[in-house]
Amino acid sequence: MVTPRENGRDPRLAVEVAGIRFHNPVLTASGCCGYGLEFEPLFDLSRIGGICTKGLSAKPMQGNPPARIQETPAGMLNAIGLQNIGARAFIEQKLPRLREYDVRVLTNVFGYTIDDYVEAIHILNDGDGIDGYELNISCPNVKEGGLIIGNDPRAAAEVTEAVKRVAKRPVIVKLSPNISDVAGMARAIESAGADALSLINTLVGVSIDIRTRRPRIANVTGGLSGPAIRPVAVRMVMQAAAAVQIPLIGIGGIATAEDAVEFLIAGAAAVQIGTASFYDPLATVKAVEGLSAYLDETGTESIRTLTGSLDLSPPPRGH
Amino acid sequence: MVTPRENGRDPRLAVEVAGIRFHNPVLTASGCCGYGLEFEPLFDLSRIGGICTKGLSAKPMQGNPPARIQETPAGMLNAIGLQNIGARAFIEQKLPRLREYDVRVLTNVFGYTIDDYVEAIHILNDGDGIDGYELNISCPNVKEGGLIIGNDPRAAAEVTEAVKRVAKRPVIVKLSPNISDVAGMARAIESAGADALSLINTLVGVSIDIRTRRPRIANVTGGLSGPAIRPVAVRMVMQAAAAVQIPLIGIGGIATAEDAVEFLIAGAAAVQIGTASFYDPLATVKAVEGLSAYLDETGTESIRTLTGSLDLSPPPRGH
Amino acid sequence: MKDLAGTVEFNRQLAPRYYHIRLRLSEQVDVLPGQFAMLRPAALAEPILRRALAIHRAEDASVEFIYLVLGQGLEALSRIREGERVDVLCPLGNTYPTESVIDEGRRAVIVAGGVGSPALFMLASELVGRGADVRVYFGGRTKHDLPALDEFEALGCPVTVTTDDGSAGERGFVTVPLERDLALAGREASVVYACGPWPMMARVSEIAAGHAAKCYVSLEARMACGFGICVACVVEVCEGSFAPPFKYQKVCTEGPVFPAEAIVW
Amino acid sequence: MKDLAGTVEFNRQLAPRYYHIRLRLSEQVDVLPGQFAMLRPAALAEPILRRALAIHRAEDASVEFIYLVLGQGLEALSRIREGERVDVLCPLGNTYPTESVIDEGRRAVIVAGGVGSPALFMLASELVGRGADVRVYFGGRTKHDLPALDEFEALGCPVTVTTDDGSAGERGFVTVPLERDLALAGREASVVYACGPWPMMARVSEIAAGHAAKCYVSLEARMACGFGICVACVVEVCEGSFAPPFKYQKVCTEGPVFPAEAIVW
Ligand SMILES: Cc1cc2nc3c(=O)[nH]c(=O)nc-3n(C[C@H](O)[C@H](O)[C@H](O)COP(=O)(O)OP(=O)(O)OC[C@H]3O[C@@H](n4cnc5c(N)ncnc54)[C@H](O)[C@@H]3O)c2cc1C
Ligand SMILES: Cc1cc2nc3c(=O)[nH]c(=O)nc-3n(C[C@H](O)[C@H](O)[C@H](O)COP(=O)(O)OP(=O)(O)OC[C@H]3O[C@@H](n4cnc5c(N)ncnc54)[C@H](O)[C@@H]3O)c2cc1C
Ligand SMILES: Cc1cc2nc3c(=O)[nH]c(=O)nc-3n(C[C@H](O)[C@H](O)[C@H](O)COP(=O)(O)O)c2cc1C
Ligand SMILES: Cc1cc2nc3c(=O)[nH]c(=O)nc-3n(C[C@H](O)[C@H](O)[C@H](O)COP(=O)(O)O)c2cc1C
Ligand code: FES
Ligand code: FES
Repeated sequence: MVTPRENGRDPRLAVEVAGIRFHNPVLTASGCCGYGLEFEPLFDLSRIGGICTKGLSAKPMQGNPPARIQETPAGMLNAIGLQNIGARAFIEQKLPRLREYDVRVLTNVFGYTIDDYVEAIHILNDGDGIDGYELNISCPNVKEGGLIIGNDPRAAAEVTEAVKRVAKRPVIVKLSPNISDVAGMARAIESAGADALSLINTLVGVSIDIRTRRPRIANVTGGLSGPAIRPVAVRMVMQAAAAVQIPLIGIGGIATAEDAVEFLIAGAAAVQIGTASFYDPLATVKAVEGLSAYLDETGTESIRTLTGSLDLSPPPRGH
Repeated sequence: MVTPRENGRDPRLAVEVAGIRFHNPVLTASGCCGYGLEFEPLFDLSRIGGICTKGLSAKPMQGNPPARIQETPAGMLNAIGLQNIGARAFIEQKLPRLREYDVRVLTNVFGYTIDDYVEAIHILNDGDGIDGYELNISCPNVKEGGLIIGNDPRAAAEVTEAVKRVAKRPVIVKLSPNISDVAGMARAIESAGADALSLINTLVGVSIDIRTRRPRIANVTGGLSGPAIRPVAVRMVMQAAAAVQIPLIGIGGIATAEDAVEFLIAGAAAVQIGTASFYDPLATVKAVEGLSAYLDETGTESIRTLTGSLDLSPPPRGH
Repeated sequence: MKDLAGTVEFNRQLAPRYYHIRLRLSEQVDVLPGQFAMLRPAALAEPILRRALAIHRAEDASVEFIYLVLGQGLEALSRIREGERVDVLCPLGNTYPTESVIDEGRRAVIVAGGVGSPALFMLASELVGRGADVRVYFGGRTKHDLPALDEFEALGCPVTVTTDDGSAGERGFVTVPLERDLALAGREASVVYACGPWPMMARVSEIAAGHAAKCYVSLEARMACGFGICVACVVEVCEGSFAPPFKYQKVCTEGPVFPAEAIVW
Repeated sequence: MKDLAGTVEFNRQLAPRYYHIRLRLSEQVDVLPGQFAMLRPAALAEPILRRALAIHRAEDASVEFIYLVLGQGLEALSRIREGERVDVLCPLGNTYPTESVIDEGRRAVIVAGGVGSPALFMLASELVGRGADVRVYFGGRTKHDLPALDEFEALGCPVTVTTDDGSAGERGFVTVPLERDLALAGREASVVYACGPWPMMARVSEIAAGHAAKCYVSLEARMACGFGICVACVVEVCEGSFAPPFKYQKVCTEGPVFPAEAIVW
């Protein structure tokens, strides 16, 4: 079977999430693609479904001192500390160029207080060509004594409501995996008005140099990402899918089209590729190609039919 | 430097946890060593510090249907379903033989209700040669109304209290990693009277076969273990160590002496090796040898000085 | 059971995705027909788990395996070259009961499906060596899926080949000539030994029962450890077939060979 | 920057833990002195991240690297053999400013510490080729830690060697003869190019500043991506040295070559 093409694209891959139409379900993950333009020398950005930018704040941020990363088995820890040029600079310096591509742009936004989020969204509302916002709620809440907003359904719902009140574009809320009750968290955020959920962010981890007895990351703790966390991410997507009606974007250890399909079957409508782009810079475009191939091989009509198609009937014996 | 030996043992490796003296800090993890005797053809059980048995219940259990495991990047999922011969059979069929070795024996115990735990502990109290109990309050594979005791500090404290009331031996409570507030959980269990904590149990995960669209594990969800989870485990040990006074046993992705040292520095007094024994059946004895070598190389007097020795002072520049 | 270092003597491709490896072990081991080993390239970081392979041949301190690459683990093994090291835990598991063949003189009917054949080769070889009446039915999807067929043929006993696509031997399932054979031989005349895909073994078991032939199957299961500590590799057994009456038995230690009638097919 | 397939032409050991690899790339690339590549054996499962290596030589579609195995990643690279494949993202990073040497005729003083030397070889080679006054100071812990010393010597410019243990050249740190050299040459006479361990570069920077010599350092940093998307590889820079005044600069894209005075040592 020959992959159908329209303007060089496979129309079977088109998806809609939170009212945003992506021509395929493969996005870059926040913090793993800079502001998107870094990929320009490598591939045509219009080939992937979307770019989700590095986390933006109202004001520029310096980030953490190095060392900021440490490789771990099938994964890595990072504590970049959200270094970013600020929402205004993004709009002025990056967005015009990004708009030259036919790719959806989600701006990832974070804050330490509700006001931080609202302030950043106010600025981004002016950015023509932004398609939606993704809220990173895995930051310590300065008001609540360092409690992570994303670990507390009430705080997460409050941020969501506040942002929804001012946001001119769809709002996707990104879940922390460091919680015991995904379903409850997902429902709280859905009730607060989120248009979609994305999950998962990184698991909190530590790595220690046994010679110096020092943490290998200056910030002590870091976020664990990469293939190592994929089973946890797939599980959370499955649990969130069972709990809410709004669409999901699956994230966590996705490196190939096969990995992406796993998340779609678990309940995601689209996926983001993060860490894999570091070691395979073409991972996103390869995944797009691979999804077409998967549809061909399995005779699947459209990628949308995969979402939530997990078969829980008893398997045949013997395997 | 030559490793000092007493009766073929390195006295620098001796540790005490929950009032139990282990001649070295390396134990097998529950569910990853059968009842200990399975290792007999491979090495002298007296060479390791302790055996922590497969989870025992008052009555024998059949466990889950296969497939029970699935390999994942740098790890594996399992949903064995706590198949075990029952506490009574353990005492009669396994314990007499285990007692022939100079190795501490912890029996891991689980239940679906407080009564289950108490009933099992009553039986095990009769077992001469058992040194302590480890309570599994976090098995993600068995649901009781969906909620897991180990994810709720109040329920965890209740189980701990009930067991402490009847237990004739020290009680170690094993933490679930599927929680956001390790410190709070650790404190709740400490306040309830636990003699020590062990952590971590497995992270809940899912893996899907994208051809059949079925979960790769019959139970759908499984517990993620192995090197992949090590950074999460080290982080939780570090956080628990900061929160409680009682000693900690570190678990999660430990495969070598170097890995073990990382947990000791993070705050553990001893460690358990689980998944690594599957692919390296001599992992525990190699780790014991490796710890002696590490003390030699670093000129460290005793393994006990490592516990909690994490250096949080600012590192030199340039790395 | 020992955890040994194996040095690759050869590791050659037999057919697309099929390989034949021979390892010199750091120590001699005694191997019984049907036993297996858990292997992985030494110090391999990923995948972490060893893979179970039936011991195809064993002599002195050398062991041979024939394997079909399905995924990452055996793929890594297939890239290992002469002189390189493989970790080998072996021998593992039980063996085939042969009393009825050796002592009671029944016919041994060996049914191999694809890469199930290595698990049966030592058995066939030993029974032929002891002068038993042995015949082999060997089925594969195509002519490429008949690993070590030449070695079975070299034993001198009758070997009947089938392939699903007719590219070698009779076209169709191996259970067709098997059924003919058992029907001709008469009730209780044979002991059937089978290893292959689950549906094939299920059918062999049924056919054998129909002719009152004893039947032993060598099972596969997903294994993490291979020596009883993980309790992953279970198969559901019929009530009362094992004591105490546990529903799930470990393929690695209670098996891999089971009486066919003990299995819930 | 391109993501290319490299085929190993050779991969040989130079000294304990030091290797020299040459790859034929699937496409020709233009490389500037000081640029680097991110490499890993094709389809390697673990470790996942590529490793940064300075491009030691580049001609047509071939590139060479010299590397010291510290851990799992380069260890895996060291096991790769002729004809096997390596993923190569290259060329990455900036280059050394050479105007003061080429246009103003200043002396080029190249200071290499151990395996920092490959990052300087193309520079030395190019400057010698353009007839500049080049001298090399090469320090290592022992005589085994002077990778490609012979190649530097073959350039024909003066090469001064030091080792910490005196097993080759002068005993002591490479900064001792460097300081002698700069003192003799006089203020503002030289441009210093350095690559090596952090403390060495910090000292070189200080010495150069003391003699009003321009100084450029090629830095290392833990990298995940090598092309600016992870923001892991930062180094702290002095206020005002980069615009807008960001405290942390990415070594992979703003570097790896920095003016020494921009760095917070
Ligand atoms: C006792 C025993 C003896 C065995 N003897 C042999 C032998 O002599 N020769 C041989 O080639 N194989 C043998 N096997 C099977 C072999 O262990 C598996 O095929 C092997 O583990 C697959 O490893 P892999 O790395 O190639 O694939 P993996 O990466 O482990 O798996 C790849 C894909 O194949 C599937 N898979 C895994 N195992 C099996 C299986 N057993 N059957 C079907 N699909 C599976 C997985 O679910 C996955 O989708 C034996 C198994 C057992 C338990
Ligand atoms: C731009 C650039 C150019 C480089 N050029 C070269 C080169 O030409 N030749 C060369 O041999 N190396 C070079 N390096 C350094 C090289 O990238 C690292 O040494 C390498 O990544 C280590 O990989 P590994 O797998 O051997 O060790 P890893 O497993 O990554 O690390 C093993 C141990 O070494 C430590 N480590 C990691 N990186 C460094 C480092 N940079 N310095 C000191 N300790 C470290 C780790 O913390 C760990 O303890 C360069 C680095 C950069 C950023
Ligand atoms: C270096 C790095 C930086 C990241 N920065 C952000 C960020 O700014 N905002 C955010 O929401 N997530 C951030 N993440 C999380 C990723 O977007 C993603 O959720 C996570 O890494 C899991 O996906 P992966 O395994 O594909 O990387 C970052 C991850 C990494 C590795
Ligand atoms: C196959 C398997 C079975 C397990 N069974 C138990 C159990 O019965 N009780 C328990 O407390 N933990 C059980 N565990 C969890 C381990 O004891 C350990 O906490 C976890 O696997 C993390 O350590 P590891 O990465 O070294 O395996 C099991 C783990 C595995 C892999
Ligand atoms: S494979 Fe572990 S018990 Fe059988
Ligand atoms: S290495 Fe990723 S930004 Fe520099």
